Amino acid sequence: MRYGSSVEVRLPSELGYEKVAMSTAASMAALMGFSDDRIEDLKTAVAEACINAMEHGNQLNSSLCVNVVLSSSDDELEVKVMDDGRGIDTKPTAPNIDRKVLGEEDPRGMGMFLIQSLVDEAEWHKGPPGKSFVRLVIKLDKENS
Amino acid sequence: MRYGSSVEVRLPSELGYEKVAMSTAASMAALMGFSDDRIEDLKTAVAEACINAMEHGNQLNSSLCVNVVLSSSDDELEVKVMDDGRGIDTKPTAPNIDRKVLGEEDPRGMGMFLIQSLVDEAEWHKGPPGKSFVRLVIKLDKENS
Amino acid sequence: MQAATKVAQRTAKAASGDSVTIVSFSGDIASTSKDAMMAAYHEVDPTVAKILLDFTKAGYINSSGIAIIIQMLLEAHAAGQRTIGIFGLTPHFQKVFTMVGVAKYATISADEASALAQL
Amino acid sequence: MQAATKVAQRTAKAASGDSVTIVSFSGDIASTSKDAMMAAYHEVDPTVAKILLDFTKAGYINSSGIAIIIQMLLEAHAAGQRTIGIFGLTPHFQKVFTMVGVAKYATISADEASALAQL
Ligand SMILES: Nc1ncnc2c1ncn2[C@@H]1O[C@H](COP(=O)(O)OP(=O)(O)O)[C@@H](O)[C@H]1O
Ligand SMILES: Nc1ncnc2c1ncn2[C@@H]1O[C@H](COP(=O)(O)OP(=O)(O)O)[C@@H](O)[C@H]1O
Repeated sequence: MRYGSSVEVRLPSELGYEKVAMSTAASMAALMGFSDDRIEDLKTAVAEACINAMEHGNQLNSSLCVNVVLSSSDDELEVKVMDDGRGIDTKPTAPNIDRKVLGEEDPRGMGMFLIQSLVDEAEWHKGPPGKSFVRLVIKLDKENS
Repeated sequence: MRYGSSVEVRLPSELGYEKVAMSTAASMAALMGFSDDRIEDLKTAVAEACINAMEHGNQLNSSLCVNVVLSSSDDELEVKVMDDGRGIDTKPTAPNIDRKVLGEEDPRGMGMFLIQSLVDEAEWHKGPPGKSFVRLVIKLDKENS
Repeated sequence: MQAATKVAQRTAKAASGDSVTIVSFSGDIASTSKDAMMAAYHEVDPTVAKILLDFTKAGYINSSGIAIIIQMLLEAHAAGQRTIGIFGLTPHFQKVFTMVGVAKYATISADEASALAQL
Repeated sequence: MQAATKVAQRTAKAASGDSVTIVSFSGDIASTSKDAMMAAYHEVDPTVAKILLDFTKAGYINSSGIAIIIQMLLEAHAAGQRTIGIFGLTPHFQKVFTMVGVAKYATISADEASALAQL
């Protein structure tokens, strides 16, 4: 794969469309030679990032797009998922299943944790509208993260 | 599916990336409820349109993008594949297999014919750079084209 | 935009001889599945002590879908003596369910046979 | 960017008792496959009268890939007495191959057994 190829996808902020981004990302990762296991990890991470961008970033306002930029280099695939919200810069925290099962913690709130757990790098950036993003990286030589 | 949702994908003009557009289109069509058969038809049509845009439109110049816009409405999926070339406005002609096997016709030259045969509508438009496109439509109520 | 979640309920015998209610989910397991999934869970007779959640035919699963399963674990925990098992997940989702802690409150098995063998 | 086309050659017996050379292609069947596919075709002994092209393990096929197969049909036609059959295509690609006329010069069968039965 030529160094620096990139693919861009724009999705409406409508739940369900994250599946389109999952397919695009999976296909790009397959072109780069990632294993099926790593592609599954990437798909879940991309889905969660897109859902957050739609729900929390764009408040499900269907006139706003989620922009996904997939950039390949020799040994890694970088995915940026951008939204029009204010973004977030706190780190994900691990869900506490005991507290969840006791009803002391929202049963949701696992997306950022999953993203961080499934990819090799994950960073959240606050930015002006359209420039808040999460950046994920999966590395080709690191078959098991 | 909400009337008028659209997804946009930009690909580098590099052979192989048509597979990314195929996956994106297939996933969008699956969301809309198209059958697996129709999705296969769409995938081949989208692949051929992207290859033509890369090869003939953008002359495989990797700094030029192919832009694919997928627009859903109640009963159809429209796909526009745009390139930076001068475009084409001739109709596809059916390949003549006898002449091909005799070496009297290029063995290639089947892409436009396949596109037209596999989708419900196909139109080629000449335009200024970035605005030449082929427009494909598959219809939800027409399960066998 | 999400594939409607479909639900089916049946009964099977565990290795222990106990009766087990199996609730099968197909389609997407996502936020839109909540009503269908919780209704299916509430339809199970309250006296049933062993439940298996079958995801063999589930397609796409996201974290909001996993939260619905955690909601079931919460209700089972609050109600007391009820064991919940999960089967039919792909290896990827077995890993994901384990990552978020679900495996602490529900045994995760590859398929129905191994799930029943453990109950 | 395209999955390298891999090729394997083996021999089988047709229903008629004749020996058949089977050339199997896996990976993408696209413009980048041309050298590998034509080299595999040229490696078949020129005296072999019956060839089957096996696409069971092929993934993505596009019109440039089909053009390579037409090139084989052209060479077989020019050389005279050689029968070419094709099997292992999905129903979609059986349809596509038929649309462009390939079925006029090569019998298209679903699988190896039905391909051999016809030779
Ligand atoms: N793209 C985003 N823009 C703004 N806030 C976000 C974004 N992504 C996540 N958040 C915040 O982080 C919280 C945790 O996100 P997450 O772990 O994915 O769980 P959930 O989405 O289920 O709440 C969200 O509830 C939201 O407040
Ligand atoms: N996007 C395009 N821009 C310019 N010319 C095109 C485009 N698509 C097709 N063409 C022209 O039409 C011809 C036939 O295309 P096609 O049927 O797809 O076969 P092939 O690409 O194998 O030549 C091409 O050779 C090219 O001259």
